[in-house]
Amino acid sequence: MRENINLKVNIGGLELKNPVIAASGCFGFGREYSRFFDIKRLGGIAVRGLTLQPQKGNPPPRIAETPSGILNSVGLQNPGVHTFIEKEIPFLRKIDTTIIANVSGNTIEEYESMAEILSNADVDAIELNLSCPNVQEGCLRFGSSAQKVESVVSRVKNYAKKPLLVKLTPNVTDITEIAKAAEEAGADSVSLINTILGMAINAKTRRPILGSITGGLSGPAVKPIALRMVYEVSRAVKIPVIGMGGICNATDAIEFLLAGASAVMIGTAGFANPMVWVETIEGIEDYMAENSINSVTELIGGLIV
Amino acid sequence: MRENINLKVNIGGLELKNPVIAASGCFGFGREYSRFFDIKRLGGIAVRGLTLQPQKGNPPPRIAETPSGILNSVGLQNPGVHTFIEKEIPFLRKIDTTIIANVSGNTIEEYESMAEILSNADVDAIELNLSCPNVQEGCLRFGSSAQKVESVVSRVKNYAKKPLLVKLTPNVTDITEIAKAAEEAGADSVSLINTILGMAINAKTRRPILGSITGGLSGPAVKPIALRMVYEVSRAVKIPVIGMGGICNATDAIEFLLAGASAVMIGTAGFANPMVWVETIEGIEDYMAENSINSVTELIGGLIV
Amino acid sequence: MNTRYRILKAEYLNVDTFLLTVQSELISKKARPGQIVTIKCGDEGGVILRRPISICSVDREKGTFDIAIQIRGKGTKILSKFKAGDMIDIMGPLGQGFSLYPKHKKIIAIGGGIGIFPLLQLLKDHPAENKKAILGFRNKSCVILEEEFRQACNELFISTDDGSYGDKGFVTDTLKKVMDKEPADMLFFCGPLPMMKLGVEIAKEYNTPCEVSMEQRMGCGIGACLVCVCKTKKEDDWEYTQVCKMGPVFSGDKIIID
Amino acid sequence: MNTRYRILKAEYLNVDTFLLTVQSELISKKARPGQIVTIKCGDEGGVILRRPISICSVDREKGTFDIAIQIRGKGTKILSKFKAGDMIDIMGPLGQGFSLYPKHKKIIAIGGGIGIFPLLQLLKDHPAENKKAILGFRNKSCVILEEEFRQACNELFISTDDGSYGDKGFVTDTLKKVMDKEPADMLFFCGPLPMMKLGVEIAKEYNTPCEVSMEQRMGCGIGACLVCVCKTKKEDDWEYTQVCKMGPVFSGDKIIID
Ligand SMILES: Cc1cc2nc3c(=O)[nH]c(=O)nc-3n(C[C@H](O)[C@H](O)[C@H](O)COP(=O)(O)OP(=O)(O)OC[C@H]3O[C@@H](n4cnc5c(N)ncnc54)[C@H](O)[C@@H]3O)c2cc1C
Ligand SMILES: Cc1cc2nc3c(=O)[nH]c(=O)nc-3n(C[C@H](O)[C@H](O)[C@H](O)COP(=O)(O)OP(=O)(O)OC[C@H]3O[C@@H](n4cnc5c(N)ncnc54)[C@H](O)[C@@H]3O)c2cc1C
Ligand SMILES: Cc1cc2nc3c(=O)[nH]c(=O)nc-3n(C[C@H](O)[C@H](O)[C@H](O)COP(=O)(O)O)c2cc1C
Ligand SMILES: Cc1cc2nc3c(=O)[nH]c(=O)nc-3n(C[C@H](O)[C@H](O)[C@H](O)COP(=O)(O)O)c2cc1C
Ligand code: FES
Ligand code: FES
Repeated sequence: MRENINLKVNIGGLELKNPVIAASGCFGFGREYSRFFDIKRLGGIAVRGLTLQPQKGNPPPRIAETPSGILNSVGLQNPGVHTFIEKEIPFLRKIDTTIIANVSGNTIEEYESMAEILSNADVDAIELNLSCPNVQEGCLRFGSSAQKVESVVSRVKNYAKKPLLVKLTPNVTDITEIAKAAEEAGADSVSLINTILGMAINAKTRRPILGSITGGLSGPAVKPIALRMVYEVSRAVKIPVIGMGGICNATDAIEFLLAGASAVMIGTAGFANPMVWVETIEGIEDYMAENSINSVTELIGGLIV
Repeated sequence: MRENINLKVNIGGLELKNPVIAASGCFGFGREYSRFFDIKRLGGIAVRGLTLQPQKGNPPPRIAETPSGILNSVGLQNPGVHTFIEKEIPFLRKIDTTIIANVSGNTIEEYESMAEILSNADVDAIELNLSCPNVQEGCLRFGSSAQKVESVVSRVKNYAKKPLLVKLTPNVTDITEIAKAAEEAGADSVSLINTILGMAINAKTRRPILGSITGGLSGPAVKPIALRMVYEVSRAVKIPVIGMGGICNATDAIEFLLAGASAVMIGTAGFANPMVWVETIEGIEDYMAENSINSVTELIGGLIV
Repeated sequence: MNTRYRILKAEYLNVDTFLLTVQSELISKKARPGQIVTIKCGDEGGVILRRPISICSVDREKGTFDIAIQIRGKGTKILSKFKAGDMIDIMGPLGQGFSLYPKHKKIIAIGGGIGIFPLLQLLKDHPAENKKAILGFRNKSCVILEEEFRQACNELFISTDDGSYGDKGFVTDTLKKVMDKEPADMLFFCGPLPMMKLGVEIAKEYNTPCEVSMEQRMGCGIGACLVCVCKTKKEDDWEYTQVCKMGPVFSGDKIIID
Repeated sequence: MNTRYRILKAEYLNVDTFLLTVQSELISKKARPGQIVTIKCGDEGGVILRRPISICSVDREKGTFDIAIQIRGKGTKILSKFKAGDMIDIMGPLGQGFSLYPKHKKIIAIGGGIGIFPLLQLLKDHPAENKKAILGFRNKSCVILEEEFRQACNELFISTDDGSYGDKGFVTDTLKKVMDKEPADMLFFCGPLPMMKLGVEIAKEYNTPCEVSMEQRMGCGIGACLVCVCKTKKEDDWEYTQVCKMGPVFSGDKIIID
């Protein structure tokens, strides 16, 4: 880390040593990538999406490649929040970085329970996934109306004793309404975007490529959409915004910061380049040095329009 | 054209000699591309978006390249419907293909007027653009609620004496609702998707790349989203669906047909390859020959799920 | 972490399959038969996922390894343009390879199509006394690496779907005949899913342990994203397990192919 | 319609600018100075738009033409990897070039940076008796094609921003000095927007007609999509006009640079 360069950001009460976070679902519980780089370099880790009970997930194939993007349909395969606490937190806590527990529920009660359970566990923040498109019931439905978001978030807020991030779905007519609902209900920050519902077909076999027919689009293809939504949302709410969607390098990350994000998450790009998180942190430092910027917070919302 | 291969499709009363149409806004009024290939090969031409009065359009830059896609913000620059009729129809009518007039209005009355004017002009069909994201007022707002779509379409229907296509915006929570509203209001078919609202930033200058800050995303990047929407809509309505979004070749086009489209439109891909429309038609023929398919209608909705 | 290595040789094995010899001390030393690497296809951005490819053979002394790749779609097409001298971005070795137990004295490796590749180093490294290989190809022009396999085992059987070379028919038919004549004590399968499904059943019939190498579309390639799963047994239930990390090689007892 | 042509020569002019000589009877015969071509960057799909590039010079006898390209971003980076012998996908010639009127006896072509390229063939083809060129570069290491320009005109002035080669300062400063000494009857500008804006003003001051070659991001490159517009005068109003089809060269009278 360079001297005189301050990468610290504060996301609604959550202090991060730098604004680069591993996105949920793409980084497991950190174990695998820790073989490739020193994961304490990360500003934070959003762990794989958790549910109250273990989930088997969707039938394979669960991934399809699309132009500059991927579709996934993992369907929240995870060991459940209890096993996470028992088996994964001890490993994660040895690493000096911020741990964000990403949670999905089928009912408001499940969201409440998980918020309570995780508030008593050793994680730094809770990210409510109201937006996963890969499960039939539950979270996509919660995330697509302002009213439902308002009611889930305000009820969860009673149980969450840690900074509460609300992750928004891009599959909506007006994402600023949803973000405002989350803010009013007490969210400490919003993170966006989750994946965009999509589909891939094999013309030869005449079948869908994914086992569950549709899946969620992520990667560079969605970047322009994500950037627009971050720009819109950051102007509509006062709470911090965490931006993501197709970030592959420091330039992309800086674009999100300029558009109004206080931090960024990176997921898909790690599949091609496991060093993407570290390279992005270093690239932001380089950009700041070149442009004589001392604190990364100076970049946030710095777009000249 | 091969013998024994029937490419004809019927789109809600509109007969096309083949299912490949030039998408609105990307093909002008046909003059330019007619220098490159014999445009009577096309199943149809959707002309540049028309308004009642001439429009200057948005300030440049009006295009930004994104991963596997482009953003545009033309903003409906056009000479107005009257000049179109006077200056462009005579040229277009000399070409043996189907002419679809694409129209946008600021008010329902404008849509009504244009439908009336064009019903008395020599075009084959009218495509209502309820979905252009590049103008402040008007069409995006009409296209993003089922109720408004219902009211515009049903009122326009009184004046439209030609097959009426309704073009849908993907910037909505549930596109099937919008499609159903269009169907109920009397649309003869729906075409989708228009562009997805996006944004591009130049990290060096810290400014938006587009003169109007945001623009509409098209090209291969959006294909998985478009394909999913076509799949959903074609199962939700009985009227024919025209699919588009990122089609670059016959394989892509066949995927849309399998997903449920009765015809396809191609826009952005023509920028890289002006022969894309012809190559797509020929590629569909090849696929049909290889798979012993006599009529292209056998492919429509032929996805095996 | 370095993932960029130099290609020493690039040559076609037949019209759509090529072999790359890559220089890497690390991968050649660490790789176990059946393990994979994942390869980046290009930098233009359109094709973003790495392609999983089996390590076909290694030269631990020279510090090189070989991979054989069949052109299927966009990614492998891009890879086919690499030439000797180019740098290529490869992560590996990844996953779990085949089990090389000294207790197995007579083994048979059964492969079909691109499934034959990981079997070559398996045969080279396995300590068994009697090593047989049964390889299946579409037709004569698809037959590749025959000499290399012949040298790596005691007996080689080749069959083609159309009988244009070797026996006509499926490798599983040949397997039964071979087992009837001289039973092996371990079987290794790699190839199309129906072939492996049948293989596991045959192994059961003959009461012989077996391992299969599974294929699945991958994301991260290291176990983090859970997109590459296959079904495996778990007590009296089943679960989805990562092919990239817990496989690609699974015990015939554990895998569920349905 | 064929758009694939063979590259005969590919060489660097300086560290980030390269020149391609392309074989095409059609383009070399039809091209007029100031016209452009659009070039496809690759097939992997990530980079989809063609890049607009000026025709720099043509050899009508050999049926070849030259383009000079500066590496700026993704697309030009991909183009920089093309080698002699490769096929390249080029559409052209497109747009309107410079006006070559015999009535103009003394012309000056003023170019900055990549804006110098279309001026070379202009100087070669223009029928004027007295042809001067004023070229501006960032610094000495950016100076390219000097000899070619010297041969194509009667007098060549070079300036650099930092004075490391030729005069120090802007081409517009040089222009004024040259005009004060010996006025021309036609000026041609191509370069950064501020330079051209100033150029049009200077031309007005000296009551001399001029043409400018505009830059704009393009889609179709042939006039169909209306993304590449600039402002032009229209009676007592203005309108947006396609740079690709009605330009890139516009009369100084017609263009509005704001
Ligand atoms: C464990 C394992 C080992 C393999 N070993 C070899 C080998 O040694 N030699 C060889 O030629 N091939 C091997 N393959 C298959 C190879 O990975 C695919 O042929 C290749 O990924 C196809 O990529 P493409 O770009 O040509 O096809 P595309 O259809 O363009 O690929 C699109 C996407 O689907 C994935 N995909 C397509 N087909 C397959 C497949 N059969 N398996 C997994 N992913 C697929 C691609 O990786 C990519 O993500 C192996 C696959 C696996 C899973
Ligand atoms: C009429 C005209 C003539 C030109 N002649 C030449 C020439 O002879 N030699 C030369 O080196 N360059 C020339 N240029 C500039 C050249 O087109 C750009 O440098 C090039 O498009 C940049 O592409 P990129 O992929 O490197 O940059 P990127 O930034 O990756 O490009 C992204 C997108 O923006 C567009 N873009 C970026 N910069 C420009 C620009 N300055 N003008 C137009 N579009 C741009 C690209 O075409 C692409 O669509 C000309 C431009 C125009 C409009
Ligand atoms: C394989 C995969 C699994 C994901 N799982 C989750 C999840 O469990 N919870 C969640 O909130 N987001 C999940 N996401 C979404 C990402 O966190 C992120 O929002 C999205 O992929 C966009 O960022 P990217 O383009 O950098 O990947 C997943 C994405 C991928 C690709
Ligand atoms: C430059 C440009 C201009 C467009 N103008 C219009 C328009 O005027 N009316 C309209 O309905 N759609 C317009 N569109 C949208 C296209 O018709 C099409 O719906 C969209 O681009 C997706 O298809 P594609 O990916 O094949 O381009 C425009 C698209 C582009 C790229
Ligand atoms: S590919 Fe990510 S877990 Fe296997
Ligand atoms: S680029 Fe399409 S009109 Fe100029």
